[in-house]
Amino acid sequence: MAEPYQRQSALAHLGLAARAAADREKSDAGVQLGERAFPGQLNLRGDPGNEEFMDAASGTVDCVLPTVPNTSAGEDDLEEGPRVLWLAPVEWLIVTAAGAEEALAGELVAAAAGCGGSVTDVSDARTVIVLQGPNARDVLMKGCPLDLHPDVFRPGHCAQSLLARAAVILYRRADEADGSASFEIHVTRSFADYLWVWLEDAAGEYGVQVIEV
Amino acid sequence: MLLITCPWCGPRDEIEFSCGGEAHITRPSEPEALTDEAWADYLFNRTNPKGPHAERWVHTHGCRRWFNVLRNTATNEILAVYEMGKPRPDGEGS
Amino acid sequence: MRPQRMRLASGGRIDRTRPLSFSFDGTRYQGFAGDTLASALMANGVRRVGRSFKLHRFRGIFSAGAEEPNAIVQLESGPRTVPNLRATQVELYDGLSAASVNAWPSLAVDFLAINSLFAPLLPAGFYYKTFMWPKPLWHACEGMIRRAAGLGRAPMDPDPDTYDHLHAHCDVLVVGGGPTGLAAALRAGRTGARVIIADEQNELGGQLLNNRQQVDGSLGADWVATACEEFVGTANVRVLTRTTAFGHYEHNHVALLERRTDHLGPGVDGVRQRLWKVRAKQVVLAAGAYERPIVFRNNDRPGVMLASAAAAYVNRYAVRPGQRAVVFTNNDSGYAAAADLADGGVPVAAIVDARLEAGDDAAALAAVRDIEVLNGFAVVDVKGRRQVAGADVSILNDEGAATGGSARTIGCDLLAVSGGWNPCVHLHCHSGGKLDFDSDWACFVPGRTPLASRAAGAAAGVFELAACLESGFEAGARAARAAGIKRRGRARKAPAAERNSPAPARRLFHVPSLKRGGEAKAFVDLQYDVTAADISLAAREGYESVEHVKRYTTLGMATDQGKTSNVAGLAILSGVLGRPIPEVGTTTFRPPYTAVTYGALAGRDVGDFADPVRKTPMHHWHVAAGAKFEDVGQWKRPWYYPRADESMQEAVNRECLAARNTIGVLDASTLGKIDIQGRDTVTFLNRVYTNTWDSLAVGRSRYGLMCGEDGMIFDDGVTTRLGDHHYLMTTTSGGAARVMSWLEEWLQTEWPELDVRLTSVTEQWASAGLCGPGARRLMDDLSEDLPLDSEALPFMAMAEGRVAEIPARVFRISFSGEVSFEINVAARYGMALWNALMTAGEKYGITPYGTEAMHVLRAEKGYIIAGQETDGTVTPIDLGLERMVSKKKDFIGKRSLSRSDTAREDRKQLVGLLTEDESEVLPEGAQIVAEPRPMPPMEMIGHVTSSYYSANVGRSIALALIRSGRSRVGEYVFAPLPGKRVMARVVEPVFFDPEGGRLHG
Amino acid sequence: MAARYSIVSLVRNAFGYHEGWQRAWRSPDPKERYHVVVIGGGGHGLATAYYLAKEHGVTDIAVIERGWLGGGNTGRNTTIIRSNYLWDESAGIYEKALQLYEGLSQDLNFNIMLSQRGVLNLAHNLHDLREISRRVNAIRLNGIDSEVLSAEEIKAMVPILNISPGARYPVLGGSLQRRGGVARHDAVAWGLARAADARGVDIVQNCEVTDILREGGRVTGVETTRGTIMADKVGIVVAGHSSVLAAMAGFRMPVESHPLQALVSEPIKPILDTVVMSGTVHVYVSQSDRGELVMGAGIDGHNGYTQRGSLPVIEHMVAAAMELFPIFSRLRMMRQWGGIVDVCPDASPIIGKTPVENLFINCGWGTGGFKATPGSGWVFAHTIARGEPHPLNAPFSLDRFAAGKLIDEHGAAGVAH
Ligand SMILES: Cc1cc2nc3c(=O)[nH]c(=O)nc-3n(C[C@H](O)[C@H](O)[C@H](O)COP(=O)(O)OP(=O)(O)OC[C@H]3O[C@@H](n4cnc5c(N)ncnc54)[C@H](O)[C@@H]3O)c2cc1C
Ligand SMILES: NC(=O)c1ccc[n+]([C@@H]2O[C@H](COP(=O)([O-])OP(=O)(O)OC[C@H]3O[C@@H](n4cnc5c(N)ncnc54)[C@H](O)[C@@H]3O)[C@@H](O)[C@H]2O)c1
Ligand SMILES: Cc1cc2nc3c(=O)[nH]c(=O)nc-3n(C[C@H](O)[C@H](O)[C@H](O)COP(=O)(O)O)c2cc1C
Ligand SMILES: [Zn+2]
Repeated sequence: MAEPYQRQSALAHLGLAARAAADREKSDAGVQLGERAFPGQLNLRGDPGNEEFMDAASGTVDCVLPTVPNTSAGEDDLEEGPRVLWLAPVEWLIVTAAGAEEALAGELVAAAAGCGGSVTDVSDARTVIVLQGPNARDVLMKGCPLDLHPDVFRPGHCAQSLLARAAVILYRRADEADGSASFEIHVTRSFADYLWVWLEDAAGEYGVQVIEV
Repeated sequence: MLLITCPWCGPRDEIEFSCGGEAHITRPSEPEALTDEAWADYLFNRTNPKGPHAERWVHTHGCRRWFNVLRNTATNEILAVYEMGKPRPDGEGS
Repeated sequence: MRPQRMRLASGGRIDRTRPLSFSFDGTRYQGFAGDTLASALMANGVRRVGRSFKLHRFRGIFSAGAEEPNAIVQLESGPRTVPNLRATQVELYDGLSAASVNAWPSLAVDFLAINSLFAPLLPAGFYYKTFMWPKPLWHACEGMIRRAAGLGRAPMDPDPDTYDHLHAHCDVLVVGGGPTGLAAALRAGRTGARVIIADEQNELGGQLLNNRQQVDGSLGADWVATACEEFVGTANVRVLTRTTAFGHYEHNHVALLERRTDHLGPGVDGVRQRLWKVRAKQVVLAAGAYERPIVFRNNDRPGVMLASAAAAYVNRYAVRPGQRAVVFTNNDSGYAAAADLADGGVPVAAIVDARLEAGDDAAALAAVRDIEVLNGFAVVDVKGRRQVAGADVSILNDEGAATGGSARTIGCDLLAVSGGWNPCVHLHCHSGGKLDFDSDWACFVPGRTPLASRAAGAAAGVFELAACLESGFEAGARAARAAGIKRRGRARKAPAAERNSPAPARRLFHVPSLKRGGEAKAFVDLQYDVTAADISLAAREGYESVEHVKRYTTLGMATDQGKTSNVAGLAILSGVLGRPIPEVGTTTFRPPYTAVTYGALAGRDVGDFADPVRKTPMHHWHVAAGAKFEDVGQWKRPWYYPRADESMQEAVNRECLAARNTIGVLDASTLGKIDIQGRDTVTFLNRVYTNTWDSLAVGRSRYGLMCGEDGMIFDDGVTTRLGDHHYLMTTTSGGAARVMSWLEEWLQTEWPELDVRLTSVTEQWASAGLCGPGARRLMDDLSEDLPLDSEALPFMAMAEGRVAEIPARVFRISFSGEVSFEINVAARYGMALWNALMTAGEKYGITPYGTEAMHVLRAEKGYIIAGQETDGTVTPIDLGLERMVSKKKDFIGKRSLSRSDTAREDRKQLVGLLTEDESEVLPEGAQIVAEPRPMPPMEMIGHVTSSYYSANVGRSIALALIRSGRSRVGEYVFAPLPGKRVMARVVEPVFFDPEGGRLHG
Repeated sequence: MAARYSIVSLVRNAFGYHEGWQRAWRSPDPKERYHVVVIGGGGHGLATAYYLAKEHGVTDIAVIERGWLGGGNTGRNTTIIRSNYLWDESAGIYEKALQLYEGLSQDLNFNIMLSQRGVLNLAHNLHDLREISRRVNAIRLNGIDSEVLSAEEIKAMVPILNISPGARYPVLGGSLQRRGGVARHDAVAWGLARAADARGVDIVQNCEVTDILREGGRVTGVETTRGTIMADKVGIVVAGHSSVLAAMAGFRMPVESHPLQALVSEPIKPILDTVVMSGTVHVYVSQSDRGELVMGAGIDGHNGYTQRGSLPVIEHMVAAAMELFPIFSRLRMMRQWGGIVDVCPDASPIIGKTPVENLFINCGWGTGGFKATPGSGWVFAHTIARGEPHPLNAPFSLDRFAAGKLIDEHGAAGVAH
């Protein structure tokens, strides 16, 4: 088996763990940034009009596949179970805790392949940047054309759009304890470095704390 | 910048989309049976009207779905958004 | 420091406790916080602030805002200098340093003031009529014209400041924070709508800051403060000051420029300017109106000023704009200005009113102050060269021409002019809004608009304060409702102001000079020196369209974009042509409303952010290894890996030799990869590739060519069958995104019935390509479960297993003609794989090679690169790849191949070239001729697409596209190059191992 | 015959307070019939009329313009002139145009302010370098001036250019056509109009063609907002509106109309003495004689007749310009605008016959036809007068699309210019 220590996340070269340790006491930062490395990500295709498929897939991922655009289903906390993001009328992104994707992919294929579903493991194709804090939304507004007003883009909502010059999938998690918003940004691996540096730059005026996710 | 309503994702900025040109041009089923002129007509000729224009757009940085838009090229007013394969809502053209 | 001799002892919105020092043209002065550079200069008695563009006449401060044509300055010096700012908009800060522009060596002594003497030779468009003979003369003159033109100077160093962008969304965007905008924002805000109110000035209030009008029983400015307090308590209203709405684009996309630090002086931390891109459901345009001047002879002298501006200097900045004023007006607002001046300590010698009668309220303002009113008079000329010394007045006749009757000169140093008001219709017009003509006020007002936008208050031609407030209030309510807000909110009554009874204005834009030729000194466009005479000249010469007049005379083309001149200009034109003003029409209003910093337009997208740089999972290894990189699309790819003092050629030679003699390894992660699943995949592949796919077995790969529907090669790559209905397609690195969207387009728009699903997995996989005689041995060392011999894993086959313990897909595909293994692992293991290969391969002499060696190796084999051998005009047949073009099935582009020209025999075809001199490497892009001639022109028959020195072949090699190339094999052709001519023999395009034995080995 | 322009006439008129100048062109009402009607009073239409009169002795001509002369793309382009095209066919026609330009001020007796200050095309990657080498070699062998420059040589010509190797788009080299440059776009239209008028051509403004009259497959005249005008021959030269006119005549074309945007900065003292273009970063810049930096980019992606475009295109254009010229950052955009460009699939024009007899068309110049203005008029005049194309424009026929004989200048027109 390949040893986990051999893995490198998209942002491994930035030494974020060390930075997070150094930033631990930084409490006045308006923005917190971290990398959620190695998220499980499965691209699921199927016809939402096909009940057999919907039943099979929903049963496997433990929630009803969302069919309302820009919404998600499943768990906000991935340790509790997978989260399913609507990507398109025939496409979902299943996000799992790191390592959980392989088994789930197997189950999904078994359940859904017979009824027109297909699954592709894209866990390495994107990494996830977590952006939270009182000014998280301000930072996003600098590069994203979506309306991110808290009443419009609510917890559990997701959307694909552009952030600066990178294509992203944006997911809004449950608010932080202090009421501030928290976002997960799925970004293509080769754009991750660009986007991270961009985010740090854009967030500079609010103060940035690097966090461990 | 245009505001285009993706039939699935809702209203989004033009920068998320790409325009694929005139809609309702069907690929000939038997290209080999066509004259060079008829083939060129399919390949190159476009209506390019000043006024309502049925065109295809794709939500490149969103759901990646293609759909049709009826847009007035003289004013940029968007008259309709409709799915691929559906006829032009204003009954014009083919 | 000198005293501020024109400063009033009290009043104004300046902070006398915060004196600020500044300099202008090297002289130091003092002003106060709250001043603009213009008001501070005026407080110090500085009247001449610039020179005009063409004639270099002295110019003084003309307005108090965005419309300023004259007071153009260069702010600061060094990397933070900014040219062409309007002093009326520059907020004073401590240490500010500014200079006049367009005067050399100094404002007082300006060499080009000599142009004034030649003015008779320099009418509009003079340059079109001369400098044609002798021919070279123009070149010299152009240089002179260029040096004389331009206003300020560009900084010569990169900008130290930062800029950014912000996307915002709201229900109601209110442009302008005067009484109208405030009323609109208050009303809309109370419904709970998301409101943004933006004003270009440092505080909200608009005209209420400049005059002494009352709202709801208190002084306007105090009412403004109360209104602002309401906003502070409302989360849904966002106030943006120092923020100009500069463009109203399609579908209510409004661009705002927020100036965040400019008022604090240079070098302040933080984003200097921010571009807001607001998508508003509804827009309320409450941008106010400009007062307009009246054109008469010598109306450009320092001391001629808009009447409302003169009042603003008194009321807002506590400055006396002159010692003794004459007010020239055609409407009642001039009286209010006269009253403000008089009360502020500037004696008003006379009000020259073009009308026979003023409104009662207005007349009373003059009467109480004992100001002489000359009804039915006009100013016809100005006394004084360096500044205003007096105004010549005379009686006007019914046609609006001065008669010369009762002529007299009234001594004054301030001539305050009010020619009526022009609603600020700019934003309304940016995206197709039409204008109506209000003949009572002789001004254009907003008409129909295709956008969800409405004008209110002065911007809509409503000039009375009480009506402005109502109009804004109403617009705010309507906008919120139209934006879908159901709540009515606390409606209350509109803020109220006193109503008065104005008399109509008299239509008067221009007082023709009594002197012959005097019109040549009657300035319409103050910045570009466009005179009434120029406009008549243009019309006389047939440049009758208002657009021609603009372009012929440059009317309205200066940095102020004609804010104070356009309407006067077209009124004069209307007079010359004898056509009514609305028929003459306006020129087109274009964004930006006022100039926008390029830095702000670019925002953060500069330097490293100009375009994302894409890096592979192994990138940092390459960097550490000292690789030179090549840009391929957004990717950085290792180009070659020079050792200590190797030249590029030496490094490439070494890499190429290693790849054929030991082991080479290439980072191939950038290749596009598409996961394809679905029952109809074979059908789909058959349609998009030129060759057939029916017989491909699971675990096998095939090379494919894609054409556009025009039959021209579009991309190529290898596709592997992973399972019954599961394939993996690879594309070129640069073409990955293009191919993906192209395939998706066909699927969704043309063949929705096909069961095929595409997922881009380019980034899922890191990929290392091993090649060379030692490759299999190394694979053997690193893998236990993979079949590696040629039987089990032959050329063009794929197996899954572990390499260095990492789960991998291994493909026997080759772009080098050697035995190769392309190892794909999940991207997270890319670096681990690479390290393992390098460590285990060391004993075999593993050598990483870059794109240059890759190009050489494939060229040795005659393999093409899409985008290098092809350029959108090349078919598979041109490349000698007929065997890849199926006769049996249809595919995209097939029909185009049989078009008469595309099927021609003598098309350009791919061949090899060997130079006579083996060490001579033809430049890529060299053109080929069959028959060289001593001099061009020569008939070209093709060009070199690829050309290298090949260490493996031991000589230079080249690929070329040459007309009827295949039938020329064996012939000699020539490449005429600057200074020499290279002879080469046409050969088959394979230079190494033509039998291909090594590939299968 | 209008009085000649010269320094002498300028001085003489100065004494008369410039009251004595004659009209540059008459403003006639359209006659009921002409031998030739040219639809479109842009540079190309006016040049067509001028050369019909000058070279072919045809003077019974009306140029019908729906708005004001030069108000189409002629009046809104970034004025770049060059003839450094890849294919022989293009080189032929653009070089003819450049040569005509070189004598145009004198020929027209109207200073069009031709400024042959050189046009630089930058290369930012190896692919660009290869393309530039190919192009320069081809251009030279066609007998046209062109040379490859190193980054340092470019820096010497354009000191404000950022050639730092660390730039996101480093400048690796480039090509230069010294005879390229700019000209005053309005003056080209006006000079041609004045000269055509002097030879008897009727220039009719504010007159829109609303239909093309035909009888038995043959054109007989045009319907206009100022009445019917009969004609033996009709030439359509309406750039962005070509498809609209073709539809009136009952045929379709391989042309699409797109917004193309440009912008100018406030005027500043000279800092840029050449024209700088970059296909890879998508921008081209020059400084006008008045001092504005004139900048343009690529087309907006969708069809459009609005003469406006989207802000993101401007943002990209400016960001690209700043990549090349970091010192532009504090300068300011004074005005932006758009034109309607008619783009062919191969980025080359169509000049020749139509399916309707005696109806000719000249269009598809897309983003780059200002440089062609006199050459285009010259060959089109020949085509109309003789009923057959000149060898220079024969390859640019409408039927090349059926045959597949495209003249693909996308490389050259990858960005607009
Ligand atoms: C922003 C921009 C930048 C450009 N930059 C360059 C450059 O740097 N270099 C370069 O070489 N080229 C450039 N071009 C392209 C160039 O401007 C055009 O190719 C060229 O000017 C076309 O000239 P024309 O006479 O054919 O068309 P136009 O000048 O557009 O003239 C066509 C005329 O036809 C009239 N018309 C339309 N319909 C009718 C009708 N029904 N009846 C009567 N009249 C009608 C129109 O009103 C118009 O005046 C640029 C274009 C744009 C928009
Ligand atoms: N007596 C008269 O004849 C007369 C004529 C005109 C105006 N007025 C007075 O002027 C006032 C008009 O009120 P109003 O609120 O309509 O106009 P206003 O001039 O008071 O306010 C307009 C505001 O909009 C701002 N603005 C303009 N363009 C902008 C842009 N693009 N972006 C951001 N801000 C911009 C201006 O800086 C100003 O603060 C009233 O007090 C009225 O009585 C009187
Ligand atoms: C080469 C060139 C230079 C220009 N310079 C100026 C200028 O100095 N000032 C200005 O206001 N506009 C300038 N413009 C823009 C024109 O005012 C105008 O916007 C353009 O011709 C398009 O016309 P329209 O805006 O009337 O539609 C320039 C245009 C071109 C093509
Ligand atoms: Zn969508």
